[in-house]
Amino acid sequence: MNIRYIFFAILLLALGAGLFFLPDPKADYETQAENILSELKDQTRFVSTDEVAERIINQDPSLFLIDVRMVDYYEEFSLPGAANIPLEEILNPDWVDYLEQDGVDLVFYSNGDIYAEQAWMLAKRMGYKNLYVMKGGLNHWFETIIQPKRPAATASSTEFDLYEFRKGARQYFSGGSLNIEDVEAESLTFTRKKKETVIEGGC
Amino acid sequence: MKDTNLKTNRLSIAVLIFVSLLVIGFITMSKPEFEYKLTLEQSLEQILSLEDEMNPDELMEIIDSETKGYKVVDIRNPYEFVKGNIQGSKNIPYQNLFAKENIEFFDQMKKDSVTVVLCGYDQLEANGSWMLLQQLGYSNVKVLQGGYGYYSGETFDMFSESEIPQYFVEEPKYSFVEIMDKLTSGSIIEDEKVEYESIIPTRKKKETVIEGGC
Amino acid sequence: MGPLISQDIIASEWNHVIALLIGMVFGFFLESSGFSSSRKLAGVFYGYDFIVLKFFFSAAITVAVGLIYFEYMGWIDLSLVFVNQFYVTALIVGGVIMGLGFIMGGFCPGTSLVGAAIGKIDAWVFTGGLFLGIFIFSEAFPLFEGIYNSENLGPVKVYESLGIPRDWFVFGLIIIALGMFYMTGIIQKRVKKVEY
Amino acid sequence: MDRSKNYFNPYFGGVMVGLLLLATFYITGRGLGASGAVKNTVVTTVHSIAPDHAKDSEYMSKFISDDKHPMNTWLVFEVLGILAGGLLSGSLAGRLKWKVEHSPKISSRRRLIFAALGGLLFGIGSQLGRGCTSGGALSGMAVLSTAGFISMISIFGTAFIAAYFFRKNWI
Repeated sequence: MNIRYIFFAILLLALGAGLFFLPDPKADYETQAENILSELKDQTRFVSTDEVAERIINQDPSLFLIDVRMVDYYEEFSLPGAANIPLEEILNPDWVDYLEQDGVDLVFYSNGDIYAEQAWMLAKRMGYKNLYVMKGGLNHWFETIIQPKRPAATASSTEFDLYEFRKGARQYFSGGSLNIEDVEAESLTFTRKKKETVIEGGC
Repeated sequence: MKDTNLKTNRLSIAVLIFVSLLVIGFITMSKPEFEYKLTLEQSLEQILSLEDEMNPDELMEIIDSETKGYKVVDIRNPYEFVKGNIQGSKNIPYQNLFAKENIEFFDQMKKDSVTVVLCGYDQLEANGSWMLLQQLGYSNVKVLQGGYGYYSGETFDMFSESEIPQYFVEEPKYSFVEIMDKLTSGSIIEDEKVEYESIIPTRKKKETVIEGGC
Repeated sequence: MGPLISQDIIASEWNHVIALLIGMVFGFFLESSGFSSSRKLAGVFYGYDFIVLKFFFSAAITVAVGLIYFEYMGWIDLSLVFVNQFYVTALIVGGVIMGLGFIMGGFCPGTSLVGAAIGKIDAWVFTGGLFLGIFIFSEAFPLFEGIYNSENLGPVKVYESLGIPRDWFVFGLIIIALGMFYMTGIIQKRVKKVEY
Repeated sequence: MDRSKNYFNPYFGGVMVGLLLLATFYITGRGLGASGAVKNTVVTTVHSIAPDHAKDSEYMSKFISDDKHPMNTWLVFEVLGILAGGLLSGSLAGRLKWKVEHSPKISSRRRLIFAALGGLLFGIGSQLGRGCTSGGALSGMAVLSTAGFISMISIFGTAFIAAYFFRKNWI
């Protein structure tokens, strides 16, 4: 046996063992801090409650709401169609399918907007795309959409238009003309998907 | 060996090429300018611990008692900053957070173990900058809950009856379930001001179905 | 950062030149290592010559290890690299047919080409059969269509299918390959030499 | 010693082809292949002889498109390169010679019949399995795809099992 073969075998083993010392390959795809900062600079990550309401009402297929509050809160009340990814669990690989959707805008929301933005920051660093935060969160949702304040009589017509829209939206979300429960009934049962079961081109 | 050349000279050369390729790769590897010191997991743990969030009362005390070892950094734009700011604060608009002199400032603060309190108009405005600095290893950076708005009293609602401090923006201000119930049953007449009752979550059994997914 | 062509870093006019050059080097090493001889190839199944196994695994491991290091060094974006779709049934049935073809014909498409290049008539005939086979397949496609399209699991990676970390898998692969290399030496000594 | 039998150390060839394959992945994002080129040639040939027939054929029509994607003809050039490379290596080592290689126990005729049958099966199998030993198994294993490993195991596994029945052809 040639001594060099033994040397090569050891070298190969060393190269293989070296793989263990490489950091997680995902780390390479992390969005770098400079890039996140420049995303912070333009405020495009925020969407207003009105916009979210409008897109829900229009049943916009490119909207995907993610509730980052704890399960208890989510079960108590959540926006129609929202999935629940508690902030604590955002790094769990089970959620990859939710976070990695091409051409779908993922809107994080929480009661306020801090948790939602924290989820946004982490998901951003993980390299996911099309991420948004619902500004003001559910608290603001209730102040604007569910309990809109009548503008002062002197307010501009745009404000009245907005008020009319919000009243309509309130009607929608409280199940007035359209029964939300019926809409929801068609939807899928909530299952955590494992990555292995990805069917290509599903979404 | 009759048919196959079992000499290893050439093989050595091939292996050498492979190994030197890898070595060259390692030498020329470009490092990002700002390297994350916290992994995603550590970062998540750090934000969930809430340890690095400073509440405004605490800050007020620190400033009143002129406690050493704290520095307030206001990340709003200079215009807002000039209009009103926390006493003794330094203005670093977050757009310039990574400018060389600012990074040097944060380095210096860390070296001197001075606690930096980031403050925006609200907590949200400073949140991103705070998380970035934390992730880059500036563990001495805290964020001011409620931001300048609450601190200065601008966003303080003195009529609020809630017992939860107003700078806890993540607390539900209203009992969502109750309001929705009332709405659905039609007991809220249009434009009527709703009485917000105290927040005792009443658990409503609701089927957890979601729309979307795949 | 690679891959260069799919990111339009190399002008597409160079494609064919590159293809020709890569093919040439591939062909050169296939031929020089003895892949133009069907009896040498078939040796792996009877234990008198193991060039196929040695060549195949040393190449596969070099690339597998190399790609991971390249990815780490930022040279290549593995998400842009083509990963074969896993059509379970089609792959296994196709593999079985190919296996039969291999032991009967003594070549595989790549090696038959280098065999043909140096004038092996059996390699020419094999290549002819190959053309005919592909023609038959496309004519009789409706017959195969069910198998061809069934059970696509997508571009899955083997360590995902096995549910073990990638590094462990590659390390295990290296150990298995080294073990096989060692075994071939022992087997080759015991098996009766075949002159060809 | 006969110069024509002086082959490279297989490990050397393996590592060099490994490096080549790495370069191929780096440049093109996909591995090497051989059967794909043959398929392209078949489709093109049928298409030029009987265009309507090729378009009607459900399988072939998949590979006929008006846009000239670079990868469509890539493999064909690669295969031309393989031929040239093989010729170069063969001429350098003095292996260029018209001959039928077979076991002394069988006739040339039998060898050629089996070669044709083998080619035929390989042709069908490579289309069904979406790649042959170089494109499917080797390149597939290199990127650690499950398909590559399964393909390798089923090709070599079947050949091993069937080897007994064809031993006369080879030993």
